[in-house]
Amino acid sequence: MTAISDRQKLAYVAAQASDARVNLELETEGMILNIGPQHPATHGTLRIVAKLDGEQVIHAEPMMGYMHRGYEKLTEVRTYPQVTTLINRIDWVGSFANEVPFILAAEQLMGIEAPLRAQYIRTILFEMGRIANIILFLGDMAVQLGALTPIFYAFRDREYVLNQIEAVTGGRFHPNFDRIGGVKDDFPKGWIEDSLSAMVKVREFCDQMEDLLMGSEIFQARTRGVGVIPPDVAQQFGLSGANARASGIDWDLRRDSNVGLVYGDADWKVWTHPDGDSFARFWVRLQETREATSIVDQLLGSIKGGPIMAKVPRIIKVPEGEAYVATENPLGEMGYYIVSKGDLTPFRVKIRTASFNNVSITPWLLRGVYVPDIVTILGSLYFILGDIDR
Amino acid sequence: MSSSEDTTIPVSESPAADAPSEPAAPVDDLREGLVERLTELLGDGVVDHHIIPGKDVWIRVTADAWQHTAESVRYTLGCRYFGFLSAIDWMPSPWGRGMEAEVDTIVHGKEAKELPAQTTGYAGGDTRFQVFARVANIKDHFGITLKVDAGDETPSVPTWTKVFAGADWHERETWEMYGIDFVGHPFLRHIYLPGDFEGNPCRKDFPLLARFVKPWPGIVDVEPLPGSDEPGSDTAGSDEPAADASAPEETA
Amino acid sequence: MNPFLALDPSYWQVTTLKGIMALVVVPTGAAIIVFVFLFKFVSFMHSRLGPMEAGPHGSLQLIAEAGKFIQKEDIAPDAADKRIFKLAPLIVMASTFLIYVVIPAGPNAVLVDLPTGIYYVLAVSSLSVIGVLMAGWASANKYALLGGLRAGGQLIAYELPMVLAVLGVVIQAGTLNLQQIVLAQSGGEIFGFSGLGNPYILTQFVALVIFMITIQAELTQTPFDMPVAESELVAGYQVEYTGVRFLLFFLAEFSTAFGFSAIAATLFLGGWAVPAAWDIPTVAMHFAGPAILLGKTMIFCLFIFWVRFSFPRLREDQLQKFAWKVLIPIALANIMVTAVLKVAF
Amino acid sequence: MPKAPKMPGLLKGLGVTMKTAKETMFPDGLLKPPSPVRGAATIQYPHDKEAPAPRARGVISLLEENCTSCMLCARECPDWCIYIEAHKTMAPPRRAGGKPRAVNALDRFDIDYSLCMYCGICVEVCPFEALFWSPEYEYSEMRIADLLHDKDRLAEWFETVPEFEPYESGAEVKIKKVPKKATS
Repeated sequence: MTAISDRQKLAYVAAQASDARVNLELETEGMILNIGPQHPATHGTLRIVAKLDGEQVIHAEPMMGYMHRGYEKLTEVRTYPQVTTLINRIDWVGSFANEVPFILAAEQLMGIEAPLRAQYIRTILFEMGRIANIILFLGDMAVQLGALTPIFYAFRDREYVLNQIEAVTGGRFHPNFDRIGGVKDDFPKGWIEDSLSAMVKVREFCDQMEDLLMGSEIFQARTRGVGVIPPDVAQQFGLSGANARASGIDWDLRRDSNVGLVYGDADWKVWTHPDGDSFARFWVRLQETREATSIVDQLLGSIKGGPIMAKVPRIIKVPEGEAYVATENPLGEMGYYIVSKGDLTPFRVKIRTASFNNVSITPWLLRGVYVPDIVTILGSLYFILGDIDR
Repeated sequence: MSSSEDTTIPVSESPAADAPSEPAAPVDDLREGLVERLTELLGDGVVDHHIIPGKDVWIRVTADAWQHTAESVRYTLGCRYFGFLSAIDWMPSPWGRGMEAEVDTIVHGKEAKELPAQTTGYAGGDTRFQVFARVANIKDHFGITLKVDAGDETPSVPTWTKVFAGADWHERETWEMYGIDFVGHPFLRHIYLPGDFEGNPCRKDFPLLARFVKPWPGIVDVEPLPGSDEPGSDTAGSDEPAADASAPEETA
Repeated sequence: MNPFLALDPSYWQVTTLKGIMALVVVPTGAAIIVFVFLFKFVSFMHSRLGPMEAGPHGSLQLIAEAGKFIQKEDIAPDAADKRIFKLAPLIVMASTFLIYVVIPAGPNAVLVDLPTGIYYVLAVSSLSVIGVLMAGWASANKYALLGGLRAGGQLIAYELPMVLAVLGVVIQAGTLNLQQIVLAQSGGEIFGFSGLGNPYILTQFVALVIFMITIQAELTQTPFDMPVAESELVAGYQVEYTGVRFLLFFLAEFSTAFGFSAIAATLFLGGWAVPAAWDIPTVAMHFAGPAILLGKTMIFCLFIFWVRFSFPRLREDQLQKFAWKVLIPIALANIMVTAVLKVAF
Repeated sequence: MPKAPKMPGLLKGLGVTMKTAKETMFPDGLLKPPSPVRGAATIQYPHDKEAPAPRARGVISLLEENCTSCMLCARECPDWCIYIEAHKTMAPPRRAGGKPRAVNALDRFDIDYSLCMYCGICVEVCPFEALFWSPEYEYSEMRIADLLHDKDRLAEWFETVPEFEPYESGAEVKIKKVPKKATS
């Protein structure tokens, strides 16, 4: 850990020094570089205002809100079943995972539990959403670093997973499949077999990524030691998911939280990496994708027959109360804090998205790095704009 | 290559995996202990608390003790993980779901509903605005929701940024959406909205314009059969679907 | 200049012919590699098909692209230094044309047979730096400026190892003239065996690797494409260009790639010639030479694009370190070893 | 279990891309003639079309005779994109000798696909099986106003509605039937 903090200190000192250089010695102002909102590195419309000394960043401040849709307000005028279709759009590449914590929170308030088969289906689709999401990250990270090929492989192999999600939910990106008390429908015939072969494809993709990208010395030169987040800082900023685990924080809500998903029935492990740099974040995510395929395989093998809906009233009114349920989404901890007044609609929904917290560390993290490292760090933090802006 | 073996824990041995399977005991020692410990540290600062055994705990503190609370939970209770910080406007919405809009009242002659009285949730509350935050202890696997009353007209609470650096953006968002001032925050400025935006959109009395620009299409205005004097149906969205195909509005 | 097939053209005829040749060869070279590699081969590496609609298997796509660029409005930013902004792509293009002047494609098929041919090539190829810097500065855009400065630093840093790598070949051949270097390889022998001639890829493999790395950098291709890095600087110094001027940059990039591959083929694979021991009559070589050169050039082009689409990009400081701390020492060592062996044998 | 990561270097990366190029160009092996059209993962869209899954939510189709204009779909729609107008009329009795029934005749049933979020709530809440999902997806328009499909257009889609699929073993859900006429 000493190496990390030394490096961080050096980066900080360098940033201070270049600031002083610009302001005092040269009596100039430094160059303000607007990265975004229309910039290929920002996966959407994030804008980063960076003050530069040459290529070194003195200060960087993300500006967002270009895609703010006001979900917290919109949910207050929608009934519970209508909310799920809305919150699909928060993290749009792993969207089934968005529905689950909301539904679980509502179920917790109503005091009902989904049948076991529904929980299995939820968990399987949850992990498939994770795979589809992280595959995109693996390819996208390469594009940020200038390698074009991996993103094509990512889109090619993500298709296998998306096809499976579409075959069962009817939607590729916005499943709207989770219901209070269960799931909407059961698997169609032959789906389990197709999914198993899709998982094989995903594992092949992971191998390809390892050979093509992670093993590449250039990739390592670009990512190792770049954007180091010490564990304590990560916790202060509320980093979650793979970003926290890459800093050596052994914290995974799939294992550590008591929500109604059946991760306990599969044999898997939580991957962590002690380095906390961009490479570690990439590494952890790659391992997680493999782990997720293994979870899907095991759950598909052990799923039992049964009903998929618990008994719920036709008109869903959630009793008065408050509940916070968070799950380990592809991007990190996503939680819904629901305040209900016993109406058809929630009284207040606080949406705790992973990316918002993950990106809030950037002003701290981008001090003293070079311009190309901004792209590396943002890529490795992996945010989805809809997840920041909600 | 860094090792992954030494840092991972198999699922089956995880202490938290067993926690939910325990029957929800009426007394939750862990969370009772937390409240007790915090009361010791803050004294009168802790106003109220609510515990759902085995699941969650809500603690309400006074605004004066808010910053001290952050320090206590972080350094003493080990909640080093900052979840989120936000606020609630407890005022009942005067607009509802935007369906009982003018159109309905004009067409059907209904009177505007009277607003229910303002109520608050777990751990109580005295003012219209309440700031709440969630922190977690990731070693012992528990989370705490902390609440503080912020006031009615010009709500303000002390900032948390000195304790949790990550609270910066959350406080900016809360300030912008609810107009709650965070005393001591380094620079409260707009985070999502344009810099010249006026108003606090998440307050309940801020209208959601999308619901006013067009009438709700769910209003039943089937022309009655000539000769029948059946009145028009009402517009509540909570109707049970008609069981008989021939007369859907009888129950509507 | 020897008469070609017993003709005796006058000076102006020859000059006109050469001019036309240059105007035809440069865009054709770019077109060939853009279609074969950028459109098709790279698509196959991505398991897709590339353009398929224009012409059979998309072979006329390039004409459509060129037509598209020509139709577009020629925009210069308001704050730009307009004269320099408009001049910059022409300078880059000129540098490309000048490279082609000395590349021999047959016993007589060379535009100007300079006695210091390779020296000339290395000199004119750095002209493009000026064009790039002009483009970067005159665009009045911060991204373009950063890109231009990066390009300047990078092209200068890689000029040196390139020269040093070529020196190994020059020492072994004993001449700076490209035609003589070709003949030296074709007539050479390896330990008394002359069936393959002596392509310098065998003896100067280290120099070849360094040369290929440096032309990758010189052409600003991945992993050294920081000046145009699309994910950081959007398109670097090209960011403000549209229409024909962008097309010129595009054309210059790929015809330079083609030109440099041809030079690499000339220096390391024996150029247009086949081993002298095969006894092909010179008349046949007049026709076969360009084809052989094209074939060898394509091998190097393949490598350029293969590497370009397989690797991520380095950072600017890492690139400079790599040039000064790795490539130059190795190139110097290569020269010393070559010189010692040259004297010894 | 996943393998421990290995460090193969740049050459391995070159190998991956070249292998993919080979597989794309020669899907049958190097000795057979190249056939990139089959080797590529992509398809040439307007010429070949990928068949979406039968459950795919492409477009909503309306079976008009089942609709009683009960407005449930319009009310449950999260973004208010279904417009229904109806009038009362007398229908002939179900059985001979019965009383004529008062029914709702549909005047207007429009779905504005420029607003629709494809959530499927309307299909789900319909108590009379009048709405169905069809996997058709080719109905983009040059003008946004043309995305408002009226009831005739929606009824046309009904032809494309596939039968519901059978379920995987272990499922206890009943397979529904699409009420297609025997003639169609």
